[in-house]
Amino acid sequence: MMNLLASFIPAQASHFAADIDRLYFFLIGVSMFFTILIGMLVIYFVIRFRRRSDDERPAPTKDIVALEIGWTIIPLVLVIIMFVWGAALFYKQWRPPADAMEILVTGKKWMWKMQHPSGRSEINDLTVPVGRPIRLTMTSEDVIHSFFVPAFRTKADVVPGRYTSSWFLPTEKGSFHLFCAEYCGAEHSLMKGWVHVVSEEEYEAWARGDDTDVAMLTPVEAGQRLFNELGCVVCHNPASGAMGPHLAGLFGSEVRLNTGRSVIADEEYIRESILEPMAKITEGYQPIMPTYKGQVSETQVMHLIAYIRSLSEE
Amino acid sequence: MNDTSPPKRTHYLNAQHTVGSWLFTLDHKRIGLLYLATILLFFLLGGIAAMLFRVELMTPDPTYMESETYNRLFTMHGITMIFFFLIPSIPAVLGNFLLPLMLGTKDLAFPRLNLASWYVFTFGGLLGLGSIIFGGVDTGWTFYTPYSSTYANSNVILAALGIFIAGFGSIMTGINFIVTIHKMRAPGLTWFRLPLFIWAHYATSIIIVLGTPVIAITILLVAIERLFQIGIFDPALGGDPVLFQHLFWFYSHPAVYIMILPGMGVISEIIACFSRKRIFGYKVVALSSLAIAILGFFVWGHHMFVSSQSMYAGMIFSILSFLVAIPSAIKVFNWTATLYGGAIKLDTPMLYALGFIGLFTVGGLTGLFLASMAINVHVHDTYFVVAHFHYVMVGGMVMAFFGGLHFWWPKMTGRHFSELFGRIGAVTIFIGFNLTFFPQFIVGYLGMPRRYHVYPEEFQFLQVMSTGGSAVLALGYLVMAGYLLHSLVLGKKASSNPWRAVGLEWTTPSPPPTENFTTEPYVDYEAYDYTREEVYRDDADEVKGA
Amino acid sequence: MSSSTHISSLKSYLNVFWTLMALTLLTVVVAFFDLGPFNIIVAVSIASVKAYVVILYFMHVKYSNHIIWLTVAAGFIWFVLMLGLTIADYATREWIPYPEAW
Amino acid sequence: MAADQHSPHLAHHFDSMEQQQESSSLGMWLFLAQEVMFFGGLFVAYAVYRFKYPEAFAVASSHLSLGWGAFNTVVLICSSLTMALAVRAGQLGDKRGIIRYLLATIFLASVFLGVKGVEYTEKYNDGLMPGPAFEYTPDFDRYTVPVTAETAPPNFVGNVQLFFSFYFVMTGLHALHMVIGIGLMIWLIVKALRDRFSKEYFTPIEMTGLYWHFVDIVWIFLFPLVYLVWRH
Ligand code: HEA
Ligand code: HEA
Ligand code: HEC
Ligand code: CUA
Ligand SMILES: [Cu+2]
Repeated sequence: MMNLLASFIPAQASHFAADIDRLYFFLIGVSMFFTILIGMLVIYFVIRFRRRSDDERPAPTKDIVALEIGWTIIPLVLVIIMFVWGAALFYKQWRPPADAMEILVTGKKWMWKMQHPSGRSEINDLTVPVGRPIRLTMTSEDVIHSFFVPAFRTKADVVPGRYTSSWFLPTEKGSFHLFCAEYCGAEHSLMKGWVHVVSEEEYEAWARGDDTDVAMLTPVEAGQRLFNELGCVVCHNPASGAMGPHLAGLFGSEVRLNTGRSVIADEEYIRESILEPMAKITEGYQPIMPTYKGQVSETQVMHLIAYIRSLSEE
Repeated sequence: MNDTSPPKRTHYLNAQHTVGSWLFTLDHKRIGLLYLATILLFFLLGGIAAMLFRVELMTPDPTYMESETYNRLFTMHGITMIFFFLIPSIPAVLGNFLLPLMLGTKDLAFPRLNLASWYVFTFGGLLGLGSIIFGGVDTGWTFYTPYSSTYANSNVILAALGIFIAGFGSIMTGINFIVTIHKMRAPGLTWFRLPLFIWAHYATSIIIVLGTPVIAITILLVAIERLFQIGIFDPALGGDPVLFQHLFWFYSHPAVYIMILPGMGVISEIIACFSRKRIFGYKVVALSSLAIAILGFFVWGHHMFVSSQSMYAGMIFSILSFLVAIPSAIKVFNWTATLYGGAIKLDTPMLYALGFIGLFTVGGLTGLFLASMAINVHVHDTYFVVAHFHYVMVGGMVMAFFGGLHFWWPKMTGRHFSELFGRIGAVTIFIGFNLTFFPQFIVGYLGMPRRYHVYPEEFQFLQVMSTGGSAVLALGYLVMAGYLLHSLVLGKKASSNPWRAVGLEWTTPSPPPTENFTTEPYVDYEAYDYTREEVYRDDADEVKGA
Repeated sequence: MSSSTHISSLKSYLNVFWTLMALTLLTVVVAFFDLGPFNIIVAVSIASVKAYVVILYFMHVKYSNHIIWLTVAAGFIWFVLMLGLTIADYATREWIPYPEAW
Repeated sequence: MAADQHSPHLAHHFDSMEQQQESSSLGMWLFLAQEVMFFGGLFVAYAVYRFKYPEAFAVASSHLSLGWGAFNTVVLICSSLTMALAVRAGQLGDKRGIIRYLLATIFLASVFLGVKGVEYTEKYNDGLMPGPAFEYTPDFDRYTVPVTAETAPPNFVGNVQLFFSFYFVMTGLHALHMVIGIGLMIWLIVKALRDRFSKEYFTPIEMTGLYWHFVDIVWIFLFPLVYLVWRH
């Protein structure tokens, strides 16, 4: 039974998931009742009162006031139950407990950036400890996005120019989908990631940065990893709609800018492209690349350059 | 009227033949047909776009189109289907054709305004079309700022102007309808003798007149903001993008009732005719249309529960949304009760009407899920919403539109379509429709967001099912297009009252003469009075004459 | 009675005109006094009175049938409701404050 | 009624002149209700921003010329009067009166538009045209509004620009309506010159009158809302 059900609802991984599903099933119950009732009545009447001769004249309709009142009151009572139940749950979802851990979230086309209290940040992944209330404080750098985790039954729009928030208490360990639910442009459907719910200890270790095996990676490997984590791959990707230029073969080549000038793509140029992308715009592309200034350390920039360079060596 | 007039009777279709006689006609019936041709074109375009992206959605990864193409397709689908097909569908085609006939008058109050409305609408439509031809629009039909006002890299201004202009076409129609209903009813035709179709159009027109100007100004603001690069919703200046949503939905929620009330009117006519009974609780059904029109204005915030709107405002909008469901519920129950004790015949229009009842019930009830705030948080902007609105719009209004088109087809064209193919088409559409959109409820609750070109693999099964269903659905429409076109040339000639229906429009020959009635109509009976003998009069001879 | 059958006297038009002028003067004068939040309320109230006078006399609604009254009323009531419900959002947003800036 | 039936102005689908006149009048009022909502959308947006940024809106408003605003209000009320008199002349079947009063109304309307032109140019020269060319340096010492460099909200200049966006869009749309009104009046004058109107038939004048008074009403609200924010 549970298995069958699981193919109709997403995992219940937050403390209000089950509450919301309960309301959902109540509504399904009411809906099924009315749909089946009406469907059955229609079918029954159609058969029972089918026209037997072309000339048949049925008795005229008699209005029955009691019936009218009945089927006004019953739905009215039902919808009031639905409203109160739904609004009460919503109220709960709206107000984070005071001790919730705050994570800052920034949305931009087309990636999510999370900043943890420990200072560690992530792109398109959100690592949280199980059993601790988490409050997200969110804003957007460009258009409206929406932070949606189906397994938690939470969603909140992320609006430029203001802060919005959302909270949840994860109850299950595992990795769950994170989607952008508000249409935000070309790669809206790639603006997604994962929420990793881990144990308290794992989280603490992670937040301190213990798990970073970056030290053991070569600069190219570290760069490649960053390239994925920072979301560069979303735009600089030969497969997708390619919002940005494909970077293989870039290093050392001559790049034509939209000003008509050309530059040689050396380390300095690539560094500038990452930190000040608006300074030089490649011909044929829109100036949409976000700046990574302040998000990447100098070491990380070096790793990225090493990786981009390696793309031209193969 | 049983006269054996000369073989060629003059009626509104053959009164004049030149192209000019169509393009400059002031005859509401011809204008209705002009609208019909225009909106079917848009339906076809919107449908083709849907089929294209449905095929793309069979695989989780991009297959044969880029994300930008995908986005342009669903935007085009939404804009054409809503603004250029569904909103004008029943009012501008059937409403235009039938309102004066049902009211027993020669024309709408302002025939010139009526013709102008078609030109304005068509011009708006052409601008919309132009925006698609010159590269498309990629904002979604909702035009949310600041994406549409600053970021989108597509023909937003052109599309916005198209909608702006088409909106005025719809306002003109609305004004015309209200005035006609108030001032031009035949003698004896009191308010509570009016067909429910008229009541529904009256309510719809109120929404059109008071709501449409707000979308006009809103969409104009977006166009101005883009064109002159001035800030209106721009967060960089402290502008509030959510304010756009308030203004947009202030129209666009009531607009969904523009998209269902006329359909409800049609259903009332069909059910009464094919069960030969007056609609159960006639007055309640009539007044519930007004209740929907008025209450429907004040629930728009239910599209914005997670938009960062204040929670208290959200609660007001939520409770009002639930309340507006009650009059709809009443209508459904009344239709069902009408069937009781009737003499029911399952002709094609009746199949559509019964399909409407079932599908609208499912669509409307899932609207309650959405109005319930806590559930809305989870399903907002997922395929659950997509399924909901296709159930009410396609399962509801499109079914009603085609039901009505079939019902009045003999009146409009003077020809019968093939009943057999009619039934085959109706059943195919019903099955295809459910196959397409039911899986979307499930995939939506599972968490698949809408407007997604690329999606996780676990949703593929349901998406493939949906695409399969849409093929069946398209086939159904194709069958319909086939036999309807066929009937225009080879269909059996229709008498003035082929379905044995009550209503002034059935007392005049099919197709009606240009001036609608040969004798001034006078009404001394209640609506849907199926006890009247005249209704059952055999008018077969008349056909031979026609 | 149809509105076009009523012909107002010249004098009544002039009366309306001077009323409007006086009210215009009043709005300007009042604007120079600090009434706190009442400034806007007073300004809009005076404007409403002016609009009301124009509608009743210049536009002959005083002599029109109830359906015209209803249309005019609907226009304004709908506007007020649109304004009211929208402002209801903005006015109550801070009741449960969103988190302060970072 | 019998006489009506033969009136050359009675369209074929109406039964009587009275029915026709009432229909036009109801149609026009519905159109005006539509206009209320059209401008209503703008007013709501304006109200929301004014509610959010009272200081910036007050400061921005103080850059408008109260003198011109009040002058134009007077001009427009005068034009409403002449318009009402034109309709009255129509009711009396006084052809010369119709033409004279319509010309007066057109004249007043042109004065109004001329003044608006002057105001727009001034704002343009002061760099107050919203958009990329917008240039504004707040001078907190000179404001009568309780706002200082310290208490000013973070995006003060942006908010000021918002006000001007609304100022131009609202008054611009209003001016557009006036231009349309002038066009209608010219058309009426031509018709009057051709003796198309009579005591029995003057509906177009009456309808244009309604339209014109509506335009006046919009300004009656615009004036305090944009010119009189915080004058003390
Ligand atoms: C024809 C169009 C139409 C109609 C009639 C409706 C009808 C309703 N809609 Fe729907 N809706 C849309 C078209 C329509 N909708 C569209 C296009 C969108 C999405 C827009 C977008 O984002 O792109 C949308 C989105 C939408 C949302 C926002 C979802 C989201 O984005 O988060 C909500 C939320 O409340 C909602 C609610 C309702 C409700 C409560 C009704 C009610 O009026 C339904 C009433 C009917 C019934 C209830 C059924 C009959 C009753 C019975 C059989 C008896 C039993 C009844 C009871 C127990 C009460 N709709
Ligand atoms: C009236 C409204 C309407 C109608 C009729 C339809 C019809 C259909 N819709 Fe549409 N849909 C919308 C309104 C409508 N839709 C809206 C508003 C959106 C939201 C857009 C947005 O997000 O911005 C949407 C979004 C939408 C999506 C979600 C896209 C996404 O979020 O990524 C999907 C996905 O399956 C879909 C599918 C379909 C399908 C398969 C049909 C099928 O029913 C279509 C079948 C029709 C045909 C195939 C045409 C066949 C015609 C003929 C064969 C000829 C007939 C001609 C004559 C008689 C002359 N629609
Ligand atoms: C939102 C999409 C986007 C993201 C994310 C993005 N870029 Fe870019 N990038 C672009 C676009 C578009 C251009 C071309 C326009 C320009 O020069 O700014 C570009 C240009 C570049 C260039 C110059 C390439 C050339 O051909 O001149 C480099 C190097 C680069 N990006 C590296 C990166 C790195 C490293 C990251 C991640 C840390 C990244 N980009 C993230 C969109 C993006
Ligand atoms: Cu971000 Cu969609
Ligand atoms: Cu809605």
